[in-house]
Amino acid sequence: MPAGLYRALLTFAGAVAAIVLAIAISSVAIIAAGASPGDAFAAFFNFGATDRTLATGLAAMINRAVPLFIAGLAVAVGFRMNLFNIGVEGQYRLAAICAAYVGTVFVGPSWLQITVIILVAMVVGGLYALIPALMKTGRGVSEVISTIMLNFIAINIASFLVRGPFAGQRAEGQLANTTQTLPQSAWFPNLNWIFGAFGLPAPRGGGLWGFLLVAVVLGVVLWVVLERTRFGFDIKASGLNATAAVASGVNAKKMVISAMVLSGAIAGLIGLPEILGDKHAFNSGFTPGLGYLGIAVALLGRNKPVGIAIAALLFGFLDRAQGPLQIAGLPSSVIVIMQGTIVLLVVIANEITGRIAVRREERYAARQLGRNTPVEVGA
Amino acid sequence: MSADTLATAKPAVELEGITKRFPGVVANHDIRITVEPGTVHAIVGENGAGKSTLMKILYGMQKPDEGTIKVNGAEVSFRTPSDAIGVGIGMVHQHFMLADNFTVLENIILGAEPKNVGFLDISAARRRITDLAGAHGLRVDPDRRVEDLGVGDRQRVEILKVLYRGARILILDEPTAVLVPQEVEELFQNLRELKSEGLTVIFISHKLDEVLDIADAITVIRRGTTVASVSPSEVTARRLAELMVGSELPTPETRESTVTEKVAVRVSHLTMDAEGHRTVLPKGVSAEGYAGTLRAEGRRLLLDDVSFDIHEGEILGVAGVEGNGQSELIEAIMGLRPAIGGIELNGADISSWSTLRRRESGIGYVPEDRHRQGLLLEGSLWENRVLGHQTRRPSKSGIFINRRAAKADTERIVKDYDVRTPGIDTLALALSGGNQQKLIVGREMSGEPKFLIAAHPTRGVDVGAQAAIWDHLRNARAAGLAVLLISADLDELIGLSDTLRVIYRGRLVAGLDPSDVTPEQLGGYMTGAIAGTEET
Amino acid sequence: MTRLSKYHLALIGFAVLILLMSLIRIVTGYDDITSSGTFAAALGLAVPIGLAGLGGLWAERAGVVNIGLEGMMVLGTWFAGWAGYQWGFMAALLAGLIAGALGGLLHAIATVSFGVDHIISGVAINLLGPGITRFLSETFYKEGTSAAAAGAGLTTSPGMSSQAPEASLPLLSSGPDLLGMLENTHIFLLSDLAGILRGLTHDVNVLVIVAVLMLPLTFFVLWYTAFGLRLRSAGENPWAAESLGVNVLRIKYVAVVISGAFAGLGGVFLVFITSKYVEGQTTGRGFIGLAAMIFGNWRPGGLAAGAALFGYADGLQQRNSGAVTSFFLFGAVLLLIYIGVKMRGMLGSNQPAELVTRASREYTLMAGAAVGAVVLVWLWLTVDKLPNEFVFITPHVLTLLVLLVASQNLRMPAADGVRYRRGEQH
Amino acid sequence: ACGGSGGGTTASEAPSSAGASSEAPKSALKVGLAFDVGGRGDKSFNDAAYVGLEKAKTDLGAEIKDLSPSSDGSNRGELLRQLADAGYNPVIGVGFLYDNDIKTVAAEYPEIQFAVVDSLSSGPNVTGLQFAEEQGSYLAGVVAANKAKNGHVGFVGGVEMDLIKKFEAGFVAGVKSVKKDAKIDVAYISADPAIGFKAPDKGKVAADKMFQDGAEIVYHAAGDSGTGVFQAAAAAGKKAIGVDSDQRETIKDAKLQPVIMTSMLKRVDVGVFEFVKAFQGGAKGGNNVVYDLKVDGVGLATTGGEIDDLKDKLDAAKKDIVDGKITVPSKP
Ligand SMILES: Nc1ncnc2c1ncn2[C@@H]1O[C@H](COP(=O)(O)OP(=O)(O)OP(=O)(O)O)[C@@H](O)[C@H]1O
Ligand SMILES: Nc1ncnc2c1ncn2[C@@H]1O[C@H](COP(=O)(O)OP(=O)(O)OP(=O)(O)O)[C@@H](O)[C@H]1O
Ligand SMILES: [Mg+2]
Ligand SMILES: [Mg+2]
Repeated sequence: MPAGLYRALLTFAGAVAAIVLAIAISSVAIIAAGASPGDAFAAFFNFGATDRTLATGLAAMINRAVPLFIAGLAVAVGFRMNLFNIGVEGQYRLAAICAAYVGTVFVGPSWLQITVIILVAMVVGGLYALIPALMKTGRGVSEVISTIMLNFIAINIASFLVRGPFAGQRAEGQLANTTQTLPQSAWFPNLNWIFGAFGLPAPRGGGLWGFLLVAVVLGVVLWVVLERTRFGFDIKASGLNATAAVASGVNAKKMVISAMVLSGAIAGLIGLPEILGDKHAFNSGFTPGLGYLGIAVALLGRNKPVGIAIAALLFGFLDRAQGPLQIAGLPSSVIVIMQGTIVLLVVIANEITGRIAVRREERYAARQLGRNTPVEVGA
Repeated sequence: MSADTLATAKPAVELEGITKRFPGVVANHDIRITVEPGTVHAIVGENGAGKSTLMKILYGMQKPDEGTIKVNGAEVSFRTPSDAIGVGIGMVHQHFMLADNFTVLENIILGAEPKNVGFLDISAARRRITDLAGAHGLRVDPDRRVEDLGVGDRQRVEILKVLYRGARILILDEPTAVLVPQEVEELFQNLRELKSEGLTVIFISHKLDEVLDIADAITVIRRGTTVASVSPSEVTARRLAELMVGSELPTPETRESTVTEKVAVRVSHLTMDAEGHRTVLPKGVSAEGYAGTLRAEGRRLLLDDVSFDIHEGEILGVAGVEGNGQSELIEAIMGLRPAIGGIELNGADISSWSTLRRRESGIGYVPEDRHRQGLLLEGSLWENRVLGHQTRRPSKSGIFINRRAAKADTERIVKDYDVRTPGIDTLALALSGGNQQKLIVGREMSGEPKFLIAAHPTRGVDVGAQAAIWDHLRNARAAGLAVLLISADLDELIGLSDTLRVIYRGRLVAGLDPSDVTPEQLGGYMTGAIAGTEET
Repeated sequence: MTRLSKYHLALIGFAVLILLMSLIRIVTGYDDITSSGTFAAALGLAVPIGLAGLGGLWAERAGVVNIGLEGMMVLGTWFAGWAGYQWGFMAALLAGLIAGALGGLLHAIATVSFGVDHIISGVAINLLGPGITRFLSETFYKEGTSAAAAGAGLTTSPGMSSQAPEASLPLLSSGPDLLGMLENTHIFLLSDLAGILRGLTHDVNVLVIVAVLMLPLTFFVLWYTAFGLRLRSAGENPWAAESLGVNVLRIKYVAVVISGAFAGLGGVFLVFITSKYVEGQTTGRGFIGLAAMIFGNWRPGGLAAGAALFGYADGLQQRNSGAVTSFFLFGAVLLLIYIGVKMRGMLGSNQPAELVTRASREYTLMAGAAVGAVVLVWLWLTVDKLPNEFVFITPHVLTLLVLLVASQNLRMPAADGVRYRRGEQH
Repeated sequence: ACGGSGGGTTASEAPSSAGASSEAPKSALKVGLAFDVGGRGDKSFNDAAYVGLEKAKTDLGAEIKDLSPSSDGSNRGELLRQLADAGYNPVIGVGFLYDNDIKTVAAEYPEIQFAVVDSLSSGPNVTGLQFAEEQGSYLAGVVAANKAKNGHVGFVGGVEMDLIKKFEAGFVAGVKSVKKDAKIDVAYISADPAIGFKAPDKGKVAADKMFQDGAEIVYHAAGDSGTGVFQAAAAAGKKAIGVDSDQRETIKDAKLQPVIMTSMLKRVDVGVFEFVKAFQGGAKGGNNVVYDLKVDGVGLATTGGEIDDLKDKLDAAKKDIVDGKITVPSKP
């Protein structure tokens, strides 16, 4: 079996084993809580009785996965070169409010307006990520610390902006702070026709967010960039062995800055699916915490676009069950426990399978070369 | 000396049928060695023969799969190094095992700390170390930080660590690899003294002259098995080498000159300040003048007004004790560390260029430490081929990496340089050190470089691979390549170089003709024992 | 620089700081800059950060990065609340400690035994902590349980059945309260000192005293005992330690478990203040503790300074959002001092090379500092009250600024965050 | 006990009745409620809503179901849909953060009646349940001003946002109505709801400062952070005013209870119950119901009897407000 295929299979097996083990651990927790794991797992697959509820549930799951996927990508860009951008959280919030605001100020043809909104989000996210990058390259400040601090700062700035300069009109008595609602031209068309193609009715709500397409394109582009281009090679080399990368001519500072800014620019997109596809404004109910979840998703997906997609869908699948679990009278926080244990176990499994693969490769290499096969020496 | 006690005393160490398997590799197979007390017992064998593994077993760091160990006649079974330390065994490892940020004292007492009502008894430790150091002539300042020490001092700290634990059996795994002849002689003096005090020394080295010089008995290991036990009085270095590999020793002899008139590389007044960050000189100040000013100010200069030319077809060897500026010199030329002064390649001033641009313009670089600077251990061989050539054909096409071409070229290197590997998708970490080194040399030689910086190109590489690498260097030189060779192996330096320079405290202190210099002379310049005079 | 002069320098710096604070109090009229109330608040806010930082210190000195402090702290809060309402504050302390330690154990298993990347494992633990505690609340505090009857809910535990005692200095900060009297005189420097002292000694929770004592204790254990030497060696060069018979794996386990225990203790402290568990009450303090530790160059003293800075800024902004503007003045004064020191240095030195090589860079720096000072003074004069959002971020911004200035002199343990496996040289 | 009453039947019944539930007969009253972040058991806002829901169960024989959103609140809309699909009608969202989601979901399920607490009606089948927090806070201000001999009082808000500012505005107006020159300290804890309502230690710092400066009574609208305000009051030997529910009852800590002079009640339970009752009576949405002093949707708790002496003054103030003689501002 070729080494690459073997490694892939082993990784997959490890992930499956980790998930099974995580399910077992969660089952114990569920039993300890006095409920039946069987009911719980039934709830995970309970998508309601009708085709409509099925479509709605699927859309909810995918819609949850889209921002998680983007967040995972953003985090992964840095992680691949051991750059820990914990600041995705702050970057996307700041980007989201700025994009939502610009979307109300600049009105144009739909395609242009949406493009502008996307660009603004990426620029704001990238610029905010530039701060920790410069602090690292210029003054050696650990990005882990600076980005954590900058998250607190970004959250406050965003809340200032939505309360003050970027605040939109509100009805008397409406308490949620919000930007102006985006004009229809900035609403991203949904993808409900996909359900039609499978003979399902359109899901309810915002439907399947059209931003999914952007995310898919982003994933493919990022895969190409990371796996096939020189820039991707430099990132990989910096991650595997930073000193060797520098000795080979990679400009370490430039890499830190470009990877961080790229990560921030992608992070800028995290909030857009929700804003363009559903809420059409940045308001108090804007989903927080996706940056932190993105870290978990990236880890689960081993910093690779395909893995991240799978991990995001898994998280989306688990999160969707919040309602069904409660309707069945079960503690829904078991979901978070499952997510946490899966991440931890998958990471441990990665470690173990990685070691097995290396061992095998070494053994294979040694066998091929016949090194140190004992020679018989006459006594 | 202790000849009469030998008859009655039990062997200090007896290894019986030791076997150790690693995944896919039998590192040791049925090893039998008997070490008499109060002797220096040398163990020789080519790279990967299993010497270090065997010593780690004796020191409790690895568990043997089979076999028995007897120390002073009693059978022992070690689980950890502390068990070995407990029966009086100490080991100085092939690579330094020191915490740089600790003081000498802290490094020495670690794991055997003197205590006074629960607290460290620093003053007792200091007294003990000073006594020990005095008694064995191992001078070190216990309160200095290890990071500030040179290699010779570090080696002494390593030996003190062992003596501090009251070891009666010392294992020294290649202690001389980083020392110059004078330091080696000093070390041997210490060893003889220890021996006269009744201590037993197990000594590993690739330098067979040294082995013959110091050892009372020699054991040869080949492919994990003991193949011979000889007495140094009965063998020559050549015979030993044949026992080790079963073939003739290659030599780096190279006399017919290929040096041309054309200057390929010109380094002028290269100066590096220990604290400075500046890379651009102020207007109107020459590098030479600047160096003078800094010197007058009493600054510590890592490189002090270094100038030399290398012609096409010339190998310039730079000798020096590690830590005298060799690393800084090559890193400055590669643009990895800022320095002031001129660096020209074929007439173009490259001193302000980025590392990448320097590489693109035809500089090859075989780094000192292949694991740190040369390889992506967790990357495949072909990815390692791309490293440093991301922006050049055949590895690139546009903004993309040309995987197919890179793989094809890796196949070429594997073939031409005899890299022993099951395939080019193998991870680099699966290769032995020598094969990794051949891959690096092959990579750096590809793309027809004009100038090659080769730092310790054969360090830790066994004799067969050594010869292959030397051949490649010679061939490239004949084709007009300029080479800056830095090596701790003086035979290699003398044998390969067309011109020799000695670096001492950041200065080039001597220019020597390799055809009439001995390693001892060279060592004299390197340690500053002979004052340098610029010749050539 | 010798040890002694370093020590003296710190003392002088400290004195100058207090002098400056006193001056600025007089100039701006914000008594809260040195009031006992501010310092009491600062102490209270600094303690959980400091405890988390100590947790980080223990782990990182042994070579294990612990970004999971936050999650371990969360575990500490829940179990402290749970044990506290049933058996009182001692039980709360123990339970929180043990819960944090168990979090540490999990981190140790993942990183030390399985070689998982330290950051990754920490992130997973931060995910798990809140998940587990929410689950426990859902299970133990649900309607119908006796805990619920006693006031528990999904997001809170019942109140603790007994409180940790508090202590004050007799005479000085309690009873006649001499310091308090002195503070109220508002005399330059004198009342400031009194305020600071009183704030740090009035009605101090025992856990605060314990936490503060942990700093010198940590210092002594890590730097003056054999165990400490071994622990630090695991963070500097575990292979060397291993080769000398030190059981590096065990040391790392112990260190990370202690690290978790400290984080848990930080959680206990929060519960003590609240006298019950409140979901989410850690609010990122584990991370800030980590920052304080890096800020403090992986040393207890520095870490205390980092925690104190954060606690002070947080306490001041919480008590008096207007007083935050005096940081502008403070910054301006510091910049002016910097310029002054530099000028003296430049005028005093007549070494040409110094001038030639450094001058342009130095001038740029000084010009920047001057511009900065002017801007800050202008801000101080014009800004009357900042929007609250900008007040809330004061401690974070200050931490970033100080890191910007200090970070290049920081030195982390050489093998911090490095995967270590027995018998394998890296 | 979580859902124990309704769970058994829901599991088997819900899917089959999902489609046809819109025309459910009144005897099969099924009320669904989705909480704000924090969920049931928060001893505050959400629990108040639950009390109303339970009352609907006991008094009206409703079958009830309550769901809590995930900790980031990303699934508010889904919860509403899941309730609607499971046959619940009416469906209630607790908290103004539901306004957007209720609007979209209500449009998708025109046959189902919705209500949103703390926000406005956004469709013909949506009832906005609003509370005049400023009016209740006004009374709290009257109490504080009358009880504080030196005329120095304080207000601690958990999160700087419009909802909490309503409390502040009412309180300040109430204090000023009694003592024009009163000194009123105002502090907010954070801009981030994830911190502001959950930081009792910071609540204590803010209140400590006010008490040290001489404030006699501090009113809080800071969720769990309010505990810190009570502690500060207890330590200073001063008084505090609670919020939302009768905190002298719900705070079980014997040391803190005596400092809680009164609490400003926000009767979310009444709002929820009345809405369900009206629904049963056939009422349709499209309007806002304001729970103010007139309908006792807000008010003061009298547990402990500490404000009994102010009964007349409070009644007078209340009457003035109800009669429209006084308009309490809802913005500071
Ligand atoms: N930890 C290990 N795991 C797997 N294989 C190992 C390990 N350590 C050593 N080996 C293998 O055992 C063989 C013997 O290695 P060892 O280090 O003992 O050789 P050596 O004689 O000391 O070589 P050198 O002269 O280079 O120091 C090598 O071929 C190596 O492949
Ligand atoms: N700790 C280890 N774990 C796994 N494999 C190892 C280990 N150490 C060595 N090896 C294996 O041993 C071989 C290389 O060993 P080693 O580094 O001793 O080679 P070498 O020829 O002695 O080179 P060097 O002189 O650089 O040490 C490789 O096959 C490597 O995979
Ligand atoms: Mg080796
Ligand atoms: Mg060896």
